[in-house]
Amino acid sequence: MLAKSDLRPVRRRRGPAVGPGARLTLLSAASIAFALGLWFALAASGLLPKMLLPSPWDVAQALVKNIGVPFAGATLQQHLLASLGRFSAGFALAVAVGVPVGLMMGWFAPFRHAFAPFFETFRFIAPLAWVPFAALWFGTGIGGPILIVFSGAFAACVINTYRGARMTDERLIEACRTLGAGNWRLIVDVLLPSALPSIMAGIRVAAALGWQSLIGAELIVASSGVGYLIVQGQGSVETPIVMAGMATIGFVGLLIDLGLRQIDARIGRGWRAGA
Amino acid sequence: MAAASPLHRSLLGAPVIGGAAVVGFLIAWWVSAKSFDPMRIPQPGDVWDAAVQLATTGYAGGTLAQHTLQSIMLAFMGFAVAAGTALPIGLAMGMSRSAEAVFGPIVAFIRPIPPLAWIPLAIIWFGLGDGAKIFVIWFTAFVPTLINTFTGVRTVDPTIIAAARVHGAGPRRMLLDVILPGAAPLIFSGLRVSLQASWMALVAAELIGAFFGLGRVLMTAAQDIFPGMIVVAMAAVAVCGATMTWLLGVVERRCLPWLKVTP
Amino acid sequence: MSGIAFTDVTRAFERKGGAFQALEPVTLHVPDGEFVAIVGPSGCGKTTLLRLAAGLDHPTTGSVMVGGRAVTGPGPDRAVVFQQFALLPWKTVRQNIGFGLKCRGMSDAEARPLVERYLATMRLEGHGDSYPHQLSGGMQQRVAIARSFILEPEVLLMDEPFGALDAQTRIEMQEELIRLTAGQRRTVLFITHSVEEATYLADRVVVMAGRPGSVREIVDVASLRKAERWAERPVEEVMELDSFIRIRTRLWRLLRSAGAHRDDAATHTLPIAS
Amino acid sequence: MSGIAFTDVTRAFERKGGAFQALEPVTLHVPDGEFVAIVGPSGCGKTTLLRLAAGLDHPTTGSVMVGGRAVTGPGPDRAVVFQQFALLPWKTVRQNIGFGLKCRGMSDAEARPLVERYLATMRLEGHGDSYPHQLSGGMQQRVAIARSFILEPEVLLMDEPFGALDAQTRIEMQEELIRLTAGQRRTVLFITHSVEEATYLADRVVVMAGRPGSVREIVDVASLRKAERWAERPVEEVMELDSFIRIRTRLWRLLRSAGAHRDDAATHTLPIAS
Amino acid sequence: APAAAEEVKISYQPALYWSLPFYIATEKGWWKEMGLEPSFSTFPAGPQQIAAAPSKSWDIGGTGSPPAVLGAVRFNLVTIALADDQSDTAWVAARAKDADAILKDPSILKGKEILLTTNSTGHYTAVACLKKMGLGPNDVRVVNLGPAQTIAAYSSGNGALAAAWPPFSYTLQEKADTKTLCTGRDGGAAVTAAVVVRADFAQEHPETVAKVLAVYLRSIAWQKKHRAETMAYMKKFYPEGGTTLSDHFIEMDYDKRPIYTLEEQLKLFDRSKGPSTMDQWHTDLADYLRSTGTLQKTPEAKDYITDKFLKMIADDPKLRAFAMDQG
Ligand SMILES: Nc1ncnc2c1ncn2[C@@H]1O[C@H](COP(=O)(O)OP(=O)(O)OP(=O)(O)O)[C@@H](O)[C@H]1O
Ligand SMILES: Nc1ncnc2c1ncn2[C@@H]1O[C@H](COP(=O)(O)OP(=O)(O)OP(=O)(O)O)[C@@H](O)[C@H]1O
Ligand SMILES: O=[N+]([O-])[O-]
Ligand SMILES: [Mg+2]
Ligand SMILES: [Mg+2]
Repeated sequence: MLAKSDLRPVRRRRGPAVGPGARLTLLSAASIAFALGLWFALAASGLLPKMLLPSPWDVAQALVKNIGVPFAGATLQQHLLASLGRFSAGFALAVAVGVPVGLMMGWFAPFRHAFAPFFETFRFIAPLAWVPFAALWFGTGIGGPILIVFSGAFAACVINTYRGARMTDERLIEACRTLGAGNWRLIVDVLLPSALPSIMAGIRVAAALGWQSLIGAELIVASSGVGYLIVQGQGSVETPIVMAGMATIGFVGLLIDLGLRQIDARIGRGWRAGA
Repeated sequence: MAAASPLHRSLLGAPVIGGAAVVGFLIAWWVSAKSFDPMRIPQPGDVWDAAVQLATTGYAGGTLAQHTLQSIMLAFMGFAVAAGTALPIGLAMGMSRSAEAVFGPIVAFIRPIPPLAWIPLAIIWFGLGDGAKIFVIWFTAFVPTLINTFTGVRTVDPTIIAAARVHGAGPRRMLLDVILPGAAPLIFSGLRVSLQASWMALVAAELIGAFFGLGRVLMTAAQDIFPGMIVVAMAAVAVCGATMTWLLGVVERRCLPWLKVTP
Repeated sequence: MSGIAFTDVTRAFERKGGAFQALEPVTLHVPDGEFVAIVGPSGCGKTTLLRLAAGLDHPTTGSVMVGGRAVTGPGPDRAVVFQQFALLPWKTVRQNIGFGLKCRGMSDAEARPLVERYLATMRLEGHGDSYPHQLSGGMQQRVAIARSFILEPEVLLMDEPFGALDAQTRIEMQEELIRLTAGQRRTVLFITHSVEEATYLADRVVVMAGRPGSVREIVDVASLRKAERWAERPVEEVMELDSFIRIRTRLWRLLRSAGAHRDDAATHTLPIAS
Repeated sequence: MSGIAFTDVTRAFERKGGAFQALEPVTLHVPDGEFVAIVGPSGCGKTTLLRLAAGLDHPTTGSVMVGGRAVTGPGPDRAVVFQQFALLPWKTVRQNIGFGLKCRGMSDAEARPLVERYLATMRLEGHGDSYPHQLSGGMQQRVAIARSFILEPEVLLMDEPFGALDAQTRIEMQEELIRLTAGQRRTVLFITHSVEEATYLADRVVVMAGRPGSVREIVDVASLRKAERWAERPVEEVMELDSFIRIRTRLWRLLRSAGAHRDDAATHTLPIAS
Repeated sequence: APAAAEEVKISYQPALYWSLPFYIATEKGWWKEMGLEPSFSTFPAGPQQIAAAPSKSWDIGGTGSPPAVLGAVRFNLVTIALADDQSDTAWVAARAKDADAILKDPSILKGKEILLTTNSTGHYTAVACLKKMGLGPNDVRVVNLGPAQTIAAYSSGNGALAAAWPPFSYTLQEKADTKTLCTGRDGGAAVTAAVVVRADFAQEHPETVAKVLAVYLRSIAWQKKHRAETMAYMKKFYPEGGTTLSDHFIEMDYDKRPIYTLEEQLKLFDRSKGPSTMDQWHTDLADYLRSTGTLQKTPEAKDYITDKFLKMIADDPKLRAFAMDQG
């Protein structure tokens, strides 16, 4: 029935000799190189004045220069530190308030009904729109920037926590109720850990949005911050420094996200199947 | 997604409690606006006057209707362009690790950059028309749909994919009949967030020489330090955003008839 | 005093287009210390009945009493074991077993010796610090049982507890359950789809019929079990006994007629996971 | 020409800390038209074996041939029925049944009469426009079977197809399967946890042992089935036959020894749902 | 025994010519000399600056005239001195190649776009200039952009005209190669900045206000006497706020933005022959703000402009000498 010649093993996968991991890294590198190359080419083409589109090289130079020489009163790392301080405060507050609110919305229906109308409308309002009120209410205090970052980050924390809590396996809740768990214990021991993957995803989105609101936050009072640097740079058409600021925001934003990913991976390392 | 527990279903319905909460909020505002520093908290009366002014004589170069119409158009265009680009790229990234490797790093890097920072580049590339504004919105609204589409594709039940394969589904069928519907609930979650992002970016977008728009009203009122008008503009944005989200929900229910519950 | 008494119990669920009658008046009495198994076609209301006894649901009409008191909510006098184990994935075996004690406000130090004892009883030594996903299905179900037993409930409510296990593990768990319930005699309400399992474990088997759910017949097994000393013999042997096979076949016949025309009715309802 | 031949097949999975050997060299031949059931402890590689035959996975070493051709990927000559039904939730019953036909490029008009015929064969009339979630488990599994059968495959690969069904529905589905495979004799590879089911359905029962997966023993049933005309008798009756009980008990004993010490080994591995 | 230094909170905007006196005073140690211990906050724009006043985040500040007037109406800010006159350096500009044609026949601008920031000194300048060029308010289309965006947009080819105030007007000229068509002065508009104080603070601490103002005026007096040194300070001060100007514009700032000593201020604020010059300038500006809808009505100048503190300095010989940099 079976010809001997048919007994060759099934080929698993056709592909280059490089492992799939290396190939993908190569692709990523190529993609980044392509983007940079495109930028170089555009800058070199002279289609746009250098003042408006500097080359990556100019931007890198501006960036390196700003590490040693202050721009707008501070070096890049000083600006960055100031921004990180504002961001951390607003972001931490968004998480500290948003996660409990999300859990409460997930668990207590009356709370959900009461909170939803505000939540479902306020979240469309841009952080930038809060700048006048931030100035009115907090003046030069740290409260203003916190409010701006908070307004950017809050919604994502609440929504994901809420969705995560609502997705909690009902059987777990019931099992724990039959074991005598009360509201508090259910929220802490069941809803919270169960919603954790969703919460962490939300926190990552929140971090990105909060970090994005920095420019708004630094429009109130100014003397430092990457957002301030960008705005001041825009004002004097120092495009290389503006782009250096953008690159810094992009890069640090990426680092923040990587850090949160690490935390995410660590939190559930023990119990998440497949971890 | 059933209620967490029968115990915590409330006796009163959502409209009653929600309505009560809104009324409570308005009363709290009215009382606090009276008792605290009136310069720093917009008075309900001022807000009302501002609303009347905007609706009738107009403000910042137009009436409420003109501003709202313009903003809805802009937010929708930005959202549509964002969704229209994020969907195919997200699908590609979800289905192919190579596409993920190509787009992933660029998206991850560009994503934290605020819309405000893009404004000069948007102007340089697209001028002062709607193109630049849509570009700014696109930048913000693009990411949520992209990430959700990607995640949605990656989490399609592998058994269902295997089942489709053994029944002879080719790439086209797989995409249209398996991947797309399988990822659809998450795609819609992403679209909701993108819609929110569109409205949030609108303010920044309308900084680009807008003649009309709620964002322009907001920024003009901010310039004029006119808290009552700021509140009116905020409320208009919130209502528009909530309404569009509701419409998206209707579309979602239409598109996903097989779902027992739409989240 | 831990008998379960369902008296004229009905349960109607709200559905689009009116109420859905899941149970028509059911009257069933599980005396103190008895092991009662319930079998019946899918959707006939077995889980509903168990949830009523657990206090996780409330009857539309009629009364549910446990140990002479009306049931108003879940309580530590009644332990529930679910088919899907329902362990907390983020807690270790030890923490899962001790969870109910902690809910009672017991300190870790007080709980520790008890937890260790149940780890031993359930042959889970060495796995105390594992997470559920690191255990096999059978071990997970043993943790779930330990978690319930440690509270020393008077009543055990089990909803297809072995349904998710493979055949071999299932048999082991059945023997385990026999051993445990023999030690401290408890009132047990045990839902299963397996007629063999019901016959092997129960003193009485309740056969339910569906739409709306009702008790169709109650088959006594206790007398035979005692007479033939099933509890002392390996399960394979018991299952080959003529008497066993006869009861099993009788239950099957009852069931097949109870389940007739089920599919047509099912069109209008959503099967809800128990 | 639709026999299945596994020759010296192994499959190793990459894991953190080295490869995990799921199958040690397995050689197994299912001749054209035979119904082979596989039983074995959880994690012994049953699903892996089936996926190899389906072309959903590839062996690390060794060869898998179906109908004399090496398996390189899924193909319409082999239909797979999964335990979890794996229906497309977003398609109606009709669309699900017609899915494979559509994949072959058949137009709706052409497919229609065929789909209607299978709706009738599977007693699903009136449910053609329902979505899967609106059906009971038994009905869903009938849709899954219809979806496969409509392609008239030479080989049927079934992975615990009735595991998610309740006892009564399961029996009905078993009878249904007997009826369907009797009509057009097909090569079947059937995985189950139920020894009774394997005995009742299969010509030969393969008992596997785990870690790494291997074939422990092959038990022949075909001769008895033919001699006692099982196919023509109701299932309850067959299951009471001495011959049936003897085979079943033998399989059980094999399994229990195959599964020994499983729990300890399981600690170090993740049970993956089939 | 010397009393403990008085604390005072001062606000300004970075990198502006009228902010320079605060900086120079610090460099020179004049605050301490006056027994003051100022803390500074800088705001990137006027609206945020005056919005931060009611929270008492600052007591005295320098700001542009539009926020000064707006702050008077909204938050009871009182104008106590003129900070500078930028009428010569706020302007409407066109691309160098188009400028002559426009000057010859301004009507070719009809239907074209002018880029500017509405409700700003740039807009104020533009309104005056367009009028002078014989164009009505609806003859050109006003495109509202922030100052930075105005420059980016104009230099990438948008709009026929752009209007801005310094230092943005300089950047516009330098980076977008523009030619000035008309300054605020040409149009007859006084484009100024002012020193303002919170009314409640002025009420409670008049002496402190006078001392701060004296320090500010001393810097002005010193600046007027020391051209080269002042420009050296500008080159240090501006970059701290993110602005780098070429020597040409540094000189322009110094030479073309009049600042006023105590004596000169007293004349500007003198109401003995009817409304003062200052009253007139701010009232014109307020009229403009009313025309754009920012203000509902023009405020009375005497309600928010006062020479009280200038006079307090003038009347106190020690303060007077200090403020005139004669100490
Ligand atoms: N919360 C609910 N809302 C609406 N209907 C429900 C609810 N719970 C159960 N039902 C319905 O009541 C009937 C009985 O359900 P129940 O879960 O008790 O059946 P069961 O006998 O346990 O079935 P199975 O053997 O499949 O677990 C079913 O038709 C089910 O759809
Ligand atoms: N994709 C995979 N990656 C890593 N390990 C796998 C993978 N698939 C299966 N395994 C491992 O291979 C072994 C055999 O798995 P398989 O699913 O074939 O078992 P099974 O006999 O079908 O078990 P069950 O009866 O529980 O369905 C298991 O230990 C499993 O953990
Ligand atoms: O919209 N922003 O606050 O950047
Ligand atoms: Mg049930
Ligand atoms: Mg399997």
